[in-house]
Amino acid sequence: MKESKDKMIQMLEDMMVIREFESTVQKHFAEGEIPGFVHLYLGEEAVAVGACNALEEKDYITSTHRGHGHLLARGGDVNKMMAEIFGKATGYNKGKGGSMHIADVSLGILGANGIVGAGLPIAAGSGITSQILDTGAVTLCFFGDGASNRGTFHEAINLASIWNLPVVFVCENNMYAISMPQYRSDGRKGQNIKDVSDRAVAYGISGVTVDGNDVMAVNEAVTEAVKKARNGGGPSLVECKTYRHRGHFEGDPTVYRSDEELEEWKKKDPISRFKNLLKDQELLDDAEYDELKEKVEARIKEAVDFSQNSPDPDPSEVTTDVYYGEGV
Amino acid sequence: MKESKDKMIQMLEDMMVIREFESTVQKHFAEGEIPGFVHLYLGEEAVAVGACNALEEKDYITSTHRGHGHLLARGGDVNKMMAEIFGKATGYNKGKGGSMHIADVSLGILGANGIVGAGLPIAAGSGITSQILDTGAVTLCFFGDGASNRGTFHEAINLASIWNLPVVFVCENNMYAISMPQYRSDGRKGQNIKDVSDRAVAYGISGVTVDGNDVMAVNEAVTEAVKKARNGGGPSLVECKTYRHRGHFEGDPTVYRSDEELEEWKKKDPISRFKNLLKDQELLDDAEYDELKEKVEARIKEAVDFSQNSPDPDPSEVTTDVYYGEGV
Amino acid sequence: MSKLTYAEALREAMAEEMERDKSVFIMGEDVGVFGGCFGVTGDLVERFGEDRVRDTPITETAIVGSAVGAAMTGSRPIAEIMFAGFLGVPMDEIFNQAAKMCYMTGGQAKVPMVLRAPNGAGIGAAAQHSERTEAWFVHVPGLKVVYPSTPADAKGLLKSAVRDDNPVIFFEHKILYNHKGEVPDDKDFTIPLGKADVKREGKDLTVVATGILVTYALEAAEKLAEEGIEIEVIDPRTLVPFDKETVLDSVEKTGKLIIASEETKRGSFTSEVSAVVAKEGLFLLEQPIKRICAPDAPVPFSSALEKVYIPGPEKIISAVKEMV
Amino acid sequence: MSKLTYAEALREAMAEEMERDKSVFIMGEDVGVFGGCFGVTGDLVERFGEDRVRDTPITETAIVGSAVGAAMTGSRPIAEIMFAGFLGVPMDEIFNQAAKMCYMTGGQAKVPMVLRAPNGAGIGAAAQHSERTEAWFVHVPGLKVVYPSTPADAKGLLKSAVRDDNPVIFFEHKILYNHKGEVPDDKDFTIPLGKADVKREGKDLTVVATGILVTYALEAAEKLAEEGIEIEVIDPRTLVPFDKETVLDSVEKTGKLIIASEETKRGSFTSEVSAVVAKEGLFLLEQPIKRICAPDAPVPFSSALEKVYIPGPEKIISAVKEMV
Ligand SMILES: Cc1ncc(C[n+]2csc(CCOP(=O)(O)OP(=O)(O)O)c2C)c(N)n1
Ligand SMILES: Cc1ncc(C[n+]2csc(CCOP(=O)(O)OP(=O)(O)O)c2C)c(N)n1
Ligand SMILES: [Mg+2]
Ligand SMILES: [Mg+2]
Repeated sequence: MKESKDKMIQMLEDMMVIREFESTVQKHFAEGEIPGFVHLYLGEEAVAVGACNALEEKDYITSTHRGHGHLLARGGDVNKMMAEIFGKATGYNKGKGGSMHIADVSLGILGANGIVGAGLPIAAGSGITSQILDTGAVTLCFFGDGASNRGTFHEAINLASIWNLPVVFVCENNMYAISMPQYRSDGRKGQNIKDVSDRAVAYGISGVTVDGNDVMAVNEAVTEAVKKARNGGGPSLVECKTYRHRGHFEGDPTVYRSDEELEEWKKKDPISRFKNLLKDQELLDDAEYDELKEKVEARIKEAVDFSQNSPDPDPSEVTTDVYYGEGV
Repeated sequence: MKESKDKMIQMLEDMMVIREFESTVQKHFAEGEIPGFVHLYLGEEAVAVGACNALEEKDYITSTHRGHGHLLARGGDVNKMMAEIFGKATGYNKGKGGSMHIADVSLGILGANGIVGAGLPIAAGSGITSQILDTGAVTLCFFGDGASNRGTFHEAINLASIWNLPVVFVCENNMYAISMPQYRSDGRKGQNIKDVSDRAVAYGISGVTVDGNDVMAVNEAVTEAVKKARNGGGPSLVECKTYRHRGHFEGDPTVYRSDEELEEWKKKDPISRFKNLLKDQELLDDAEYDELKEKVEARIKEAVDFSQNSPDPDPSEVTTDVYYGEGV
Repeated sequence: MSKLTYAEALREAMAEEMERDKSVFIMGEDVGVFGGCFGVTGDLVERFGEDRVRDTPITETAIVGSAVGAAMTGSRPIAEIMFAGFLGVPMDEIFNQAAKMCYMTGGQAKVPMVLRAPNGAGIGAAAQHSERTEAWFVHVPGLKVVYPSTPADAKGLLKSAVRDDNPVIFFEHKILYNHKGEVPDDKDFTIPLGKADVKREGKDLTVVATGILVTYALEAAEKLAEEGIEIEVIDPRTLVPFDKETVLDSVEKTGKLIIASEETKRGSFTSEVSAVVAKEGLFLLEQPIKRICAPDAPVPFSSALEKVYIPGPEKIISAVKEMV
Repeated sequence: MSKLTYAEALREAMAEEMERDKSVFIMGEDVGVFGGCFGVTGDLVERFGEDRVRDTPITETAIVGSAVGAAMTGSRPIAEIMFAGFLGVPMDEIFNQAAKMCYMTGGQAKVPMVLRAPNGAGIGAAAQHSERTEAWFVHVPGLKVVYPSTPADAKGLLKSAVRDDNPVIFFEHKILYNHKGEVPDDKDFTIPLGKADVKREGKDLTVVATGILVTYALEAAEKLAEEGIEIEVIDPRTLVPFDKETVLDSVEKTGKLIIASEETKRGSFTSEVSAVVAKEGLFLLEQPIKRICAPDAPVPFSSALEKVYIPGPEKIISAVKEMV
């Protein structure tokens, strides 16, 4: 019980870190301090946190263009993350990657990825290493509903299935791929099925759909899938239904969805829901929550200070790291 | 009844033409008269014939590397086909395409294709034209069990489904992709499901599996699917289980399969089965069959003569037809 | 004439061609209600409906493959690939299907399709969203490759591309989308594929530039003119077919050649132009051919690095000064 | 030394590396019991088991994508793509994943993988099964590109490729598979990537050739020697990194350069070599650089046409005679 309480508080904090981190990025992007595209994870925090908390240290994840949440849930250093997003030399990727490519490879993160659906075959490959070198590691692969329409989805899951690879495919179904609805009974849609998890049948693996705004539900489903994978039971597909509070990227006017729809989903906000649950179960009181919130805010503020005070990368860095070992 | 008898005899003859054509190609390939790769359709005749006989003149097909049977079933000219396979100027493709690319575009054949799985998106595109120009044409897409593991399968069928395109996807499941079994309970396999048609679920379309060595069963299933597509009912997946009598290509020693397996399948030979059925139903007698056989043999023999007596393409042809209209 | 942005000019080209020919249609990701990732398709879905302006799922392979099938059966698809850096995804469909279908069928099949792709760096979009992939397609027989640098060229070339009976890969530079210029209103205004344009005349040195580098070369030319150096700026506009005569004529006059593009240098389009001149114009050259390109590295994210990465006007200016 | 075919030499390289390092494994279509479409993997599945010699479905995208993931996590995959003409299928995985992962992560990630691909025409396999796609990869920073022309080079270069910490695209020419040659038995015999080999010395003219064209150039050299013409034949062996010094040294000596490859000419590797020499060796040249390539057309099926299409020894001989 103690353990489970600690874990639950930890998951709440993890979600709050993502929320604060992303809101802060949003602000600094609007102020013109951050170049390029940023895809925020606001509203989807329960997925990354529920899923990553099912992993062990030796495990791997593949991330996406909407990857800040994954890295944070996996324990990424907020200073190095923020600095990377600001394009600074002190960032995780020395400023060369930015928001879409931010990764800490030492935490088992096999890249965030600007190419939708690219992570799925990479995750399968990580599973091959587990098998060949008998490491016991499981790989968790995040991807969106939109990604599930790409050939890489099909090929990677098929390969994972026939080789029984220890990979858990986690679909973050946030209902849209930019402006394209995942499913609707009529009109434009990315696919003609309500649940992405229905596709598991095509590969002879198990597939489930869970409430992606319920961190415990996500954690439970992924924990089970990870266990199965680790015990030689092969891959699974876990679909988490969720919603992004912001546009596809910052600057998206979201003409393709209604305010009502957004409001409905905001009522299902994963953080307030979980906070209320913890309060109902008397695992957390208001004072504790406020303390947590302050702590999180201070951490992210510090990350911004760190980033703003960090130097730009040296121009010579343009041509290092093209080949491995060159940048050292 | 008369009509159905004529149609059945026609389908028998179509199958016999393929059998004779392919056996003849086999012989001349062995004799070194034909360069490159040839993938024979021997044993699979019922699929092409059953399926193509469900089409109208304005319809389209996409073919594969194992495409001679499709073109013959669609009414291809045996002289021009054989000449193409011999690499002669009088061939369908002026000798530029050969066995893997042989096509009669005027018969609605959108290319045979050396790239496995490439035909599926092309078929979807043909379906788009039907919709945009309101032509009423249906497109029938042949592909193998091996092709169903490619991303093109996934993407094309998904697209056809969401747009309700008039396309019938016909999977020729001949149990192998070169040496890779489509499914086995253990060991190497291309996919972890027994029936390729199970994948229809992933796209919200209907999928059926039929005996691909039973020409009537194929014809019935495809006829129904074509009708549905033509009436705005969208795409379907029809899997036809069959077997190739020869190796993957001529020269393949087929180390990956047993003689017993081949013998079992030869007992289910689509032509003798159908011939016996017609005889049982007293729609055909031995004399009629022998006459048919002679006629078919004479036609193919003539095609060989035509090819052998045809000239090689002129060297200048190397650089024509790179762009449309240039080769005229 | 109207003053239009490059993006507007492209949109008008599509609208006019769709009005003219009902077999022309558009497909791509978010080209409908979203108006395209860079706003190029804009309101076309309102003007032509969802049947002719088709939003696809994330399915580049099927976009291009189905464009081939549509083109073979009598349509004229204009497909958008959201970023030129994603062209690796449908590479097989471009290379083995679109480009070869005519040849493989002995001239029977025609594949009139256009593939539009936003090219280039400069918006902080990092390595996968800033690519310039034109060199791959220059190497693929059967394709035509177009790359306009002004609004008028954008319109005239896109209209020609739509009317062409062959597959055309049509590159657009992201930074150019907001550039404005005079564009003819004539619905039959087209620019033939295969005709270079001398964007500025000069006698001292020839600069052959593509895409955004045309703009940079013209900026450089302005500055250099102040110092009395007159460079000639040639925009091939179509990389295939390539108008080598215009280039050779210019080199004959100037004796000095710089080839400039935003591509990574090794194996780029600039290599091809260089090779052509080293064969057919060697004795016209007074100096080695200089190529100004991005370094052989992926595009870095940080603005500080991206600025160094992109071959801007200053690089052209200093290269010219070294040579004249 | 043993007398081995090119295919056998490749197989021995893989076997030795797999024995040396248990993180090395093979995957591809029909590489197991079938022994590979061209017999290169042969009996390796019997020697190393199905876990390390993995038959895949038809899934080039997942082959390359999973090779990237395997390489990033401590394996050293050798993946086979059955024909170099299929490399368009996994192009995105090569271009946006394998090649850029190290750079995008700021040097954190390493991707030690080899992609083997049978290249070239000459077996009547028509347009889609006879491709030569090396130029695409020459243009992609982050990749190394290797192309041996002899059994010994095949072995030594493949072993280096497996040991390299970067993604390597390894081209093999189908016609060379049965060529025999002396191959060192030493398990530590390797050939460094980035070092050209002068296959024949000569003073009259330099021929830089790749793949099967090295063989054709050497045949041409024999014949020309009978007439007293001595050509120098250089095989770069690795297209990236490219050993330009060896080429420039030779051109300094001969003053004449032919670049020969089986590629379609426009935008090929020969363009790049030409551009490098037109920049760094212009004043060494007594004559325009000549490129001998296939025409800018897909590969025709008919043997009568294919023979005309392929740039054989006769084309080299007549080009040399025009120049000396
Ligand atoms: C192969 C590819 N195609 C298109 C894009 C452009 N793009 C970036 S994100 C995105 C939508 C992704 O949708 P989904 O997978 O559902 O993830 P979400 O953004 O909803 O988290 C698209 C189309 C891309 N990056 N890669
Ligand atoms: C993309 C691609 N990968 C690999 C090949 C090589 N290849 C040709 S046929 C074939 C097997 C095809 O299997 P299937 O789809 O079942 O058709 P079948 O040969 O059994 O009729 C393979 C792997 C190819 N031509 N294209
Ligand atoms: Mg989504
Ligand atoms: Mg098969």
